[in-house]
Amino acid sequence: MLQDYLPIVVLVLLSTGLAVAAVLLGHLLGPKRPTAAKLAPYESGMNPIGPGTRRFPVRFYLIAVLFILFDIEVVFFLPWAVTFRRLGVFGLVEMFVFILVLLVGYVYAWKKGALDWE
Amino acid sequence: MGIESKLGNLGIVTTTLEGVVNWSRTGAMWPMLFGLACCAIEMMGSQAPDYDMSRFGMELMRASPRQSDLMIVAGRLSRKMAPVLRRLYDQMPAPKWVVSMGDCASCGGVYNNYAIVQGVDEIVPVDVYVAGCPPRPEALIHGIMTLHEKVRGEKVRDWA
Amino acid sequence: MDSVLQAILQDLEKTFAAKGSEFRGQASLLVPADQIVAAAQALRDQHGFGMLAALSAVDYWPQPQPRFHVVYQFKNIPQKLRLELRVALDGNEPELDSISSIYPNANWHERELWDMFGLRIKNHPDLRRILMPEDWAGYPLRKDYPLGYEEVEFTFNFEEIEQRKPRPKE
Amino acid sequence: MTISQIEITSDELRHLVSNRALEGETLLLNMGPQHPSTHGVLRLLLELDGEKVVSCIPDVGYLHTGIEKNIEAKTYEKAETMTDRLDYLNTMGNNLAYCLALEKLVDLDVPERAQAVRVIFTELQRISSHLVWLGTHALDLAAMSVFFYCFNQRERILDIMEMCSGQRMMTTYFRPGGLWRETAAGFEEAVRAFIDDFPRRVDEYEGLLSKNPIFLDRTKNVGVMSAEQGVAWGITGPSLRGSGLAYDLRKEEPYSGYEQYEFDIPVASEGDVYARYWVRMQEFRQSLRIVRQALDKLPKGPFRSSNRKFVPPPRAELGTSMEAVIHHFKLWTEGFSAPKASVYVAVESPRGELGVFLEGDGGPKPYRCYWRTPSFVNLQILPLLSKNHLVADLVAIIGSVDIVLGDVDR
Repeated sequence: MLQDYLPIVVLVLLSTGLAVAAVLLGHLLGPKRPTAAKLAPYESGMNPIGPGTRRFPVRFYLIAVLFILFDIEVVFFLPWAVTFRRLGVFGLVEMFVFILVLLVGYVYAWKKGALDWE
Repeated sequence: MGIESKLGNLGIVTTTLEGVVNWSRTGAMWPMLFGLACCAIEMMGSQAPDYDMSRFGMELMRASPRQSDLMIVAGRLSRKMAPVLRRLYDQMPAPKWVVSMGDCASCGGVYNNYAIVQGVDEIVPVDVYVAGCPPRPEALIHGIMTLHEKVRGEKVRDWA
Repeated sequence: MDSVLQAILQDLEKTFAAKGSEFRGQASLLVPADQIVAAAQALRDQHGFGMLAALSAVDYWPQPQPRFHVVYQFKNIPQKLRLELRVALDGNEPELDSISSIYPNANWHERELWDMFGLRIKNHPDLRRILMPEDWAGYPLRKDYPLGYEEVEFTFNFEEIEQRKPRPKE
Repeated sequence: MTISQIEITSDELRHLVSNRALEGETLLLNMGPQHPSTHGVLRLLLELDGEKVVSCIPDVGYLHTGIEKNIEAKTYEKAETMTDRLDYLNTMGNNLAYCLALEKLVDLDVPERAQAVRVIFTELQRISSHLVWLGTHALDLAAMSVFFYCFNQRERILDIMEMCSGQRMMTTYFRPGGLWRETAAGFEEAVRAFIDDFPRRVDEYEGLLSKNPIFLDRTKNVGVMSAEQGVAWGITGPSLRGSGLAYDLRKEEPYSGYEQYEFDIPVASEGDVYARYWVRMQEFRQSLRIVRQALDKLPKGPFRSSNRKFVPPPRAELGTSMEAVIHHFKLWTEGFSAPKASVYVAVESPRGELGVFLEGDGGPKPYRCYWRTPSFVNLQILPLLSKNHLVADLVAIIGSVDIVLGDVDR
């Protein structure tokens, strides 16, 4: 039974290995010449005013969370779309229930005014 | 090159490290969106469908210097703008090149007066000067082709 | 010059002790410096010149008496009239009252006068340099300010200019 | 750590920014010289409360070229090459304004044919400037394909200009007294081909944007400006006509033969970004009407005035008459001199009233040449229009006011 999962393990190892190798080699071998100007934060060409880490309104956080919510929803579509043929009608109904639940959440957020800025 | 004759049909290509690195650099050299004056309109013209600079891998005009390799100084650089240009040049990551587009950027052009920096090479090291006021889009693309030849000729000790 | 403008000119000449003149069909009025705010107010309220089209200055440098002429161009849109108002200022650091309270768009024009000619504008909301960098010395558009001409590099003088030319510090 | 402890470079921040910003409650951000949506090197110091713009302080001068100082150092004829680079999207309009001012100052006549060709080229330049405006304005609002369609059509106009004057943009084709050279062979056919094909393109752009819900949401009642505000702030051009005031210099003070052509001035009344967009889209069609009429009635005759005091004689004459050689020599070495007087001439550029204040001192060089540029004046109202809007709306407002930084900084 364990053999069935071997390809997945190899895939995971290979992909993470490749990613880590690319970043690590770049970090180790690449020339590093930090200068004050290069490290300064970019503010469309001007000297940045004040520190980068300042208090931000909570609305940004709200919009970020809403985005993550609906983005994960889209991620669930992918495996469903791949095995759409084999799942048949059951898969279709199941996914629509899933979408319906999230649609209720979306309408609630919309009516509550979480989407528009003010 | 003996290996290739033996492995011809295996679809393997061998080349030098310089060859690969230089090819990859000229393949996708993203310009920074840095239009100053009239030459910027011609630069937009060369990005537009008729002259289409993206045939040479310059698909995107990146807005921030952090993600761009090539700075096209398109237009006349005034004294007030010079420190900004220098700061943007410093904030670009290492393999970076500068094309000075137009006479005003290359040598002050028509404006020999108090307000214009007489040539961008006083501020940033320039690789290719493109003449013209404003240079035609073909001239700009020719300038970029010369830059690509220059980059292809770079040696390992230049950037290691 | 059409009659309506003639009438306005006469009226302004009387009230503000101004001197009217005319060139190629364009009316121009020389107003004393301290009357300019009152004249602008009168133009806008009584005579309907709603728009300040342009505001610039001319430097007659070697001639110290009225060294600067500040030129206002007013536009009366309903009656299609244009009028030019001139103010004579003398001395190297002249003063002038701001009319940005009457015509809001005079704000930047007056900042440009200060930046380019060095005319100090009294009770201007925010008098700073507008076109030149903040720490720039001198007023570029004055006639005694040099053009800033740099010698052009040719083959015969290339070497010595090359040494003098600043190079980017890598 | 509030901002006041951090050393602020220029003192402009002290007395301009509210103390909420100095305490660090609102965010001070540079929408600075190098920004994709400022249409050039305009720096806006934004005071943001989250996404809402509390106040916006424009800072210009990053493209100041000292053109007016350079014009004072050249003769009247040579100074004209300086004028092309002012508003580099409306080069022919700058030339026209300078030539009209000069012709008025020295009282020089312009033949009929030259006036008609000047009208054709100025209207074509208006269409090409509006195309660049539409392309970049739509690009700022994320409609990428409109940018490509507009620049594709702009190349057709640039070909016509290059055919006649040899240069795509900086043509200097109008000279005091008329044109530099007779229009090229095939000029009429090229212009006619363009004006027959272009209306279809304008409908294409309208189809892409005018009823596009995203575009409508981004532009409807954003940056509203009333006509009184506009006149008080000196706003002219399509921005003012978008607020309901039909003020167009081609009708107010017709110049260069505009009174012969009948066209109407598009006016919208809402005064928001969509109204200014609609006005400029109708101006495409009006300009085509003018070009068509001017092309149909294009008079034959000389292309430049024959007044030898100001216009150099054609080369053929040099071989035969002695006066021609003398005039030729004097005009090209020292140039003609203008009377000691001043003139103000205003022209309708695609952005508004482009005025030239030209003062002569009796010598061959212009004593003072002040350019009343529309973008410099129209930009002043940006803080007023952008108050309490989102940053995304500010981008739409900058696009709708249609500023060109060469025009602002001169």
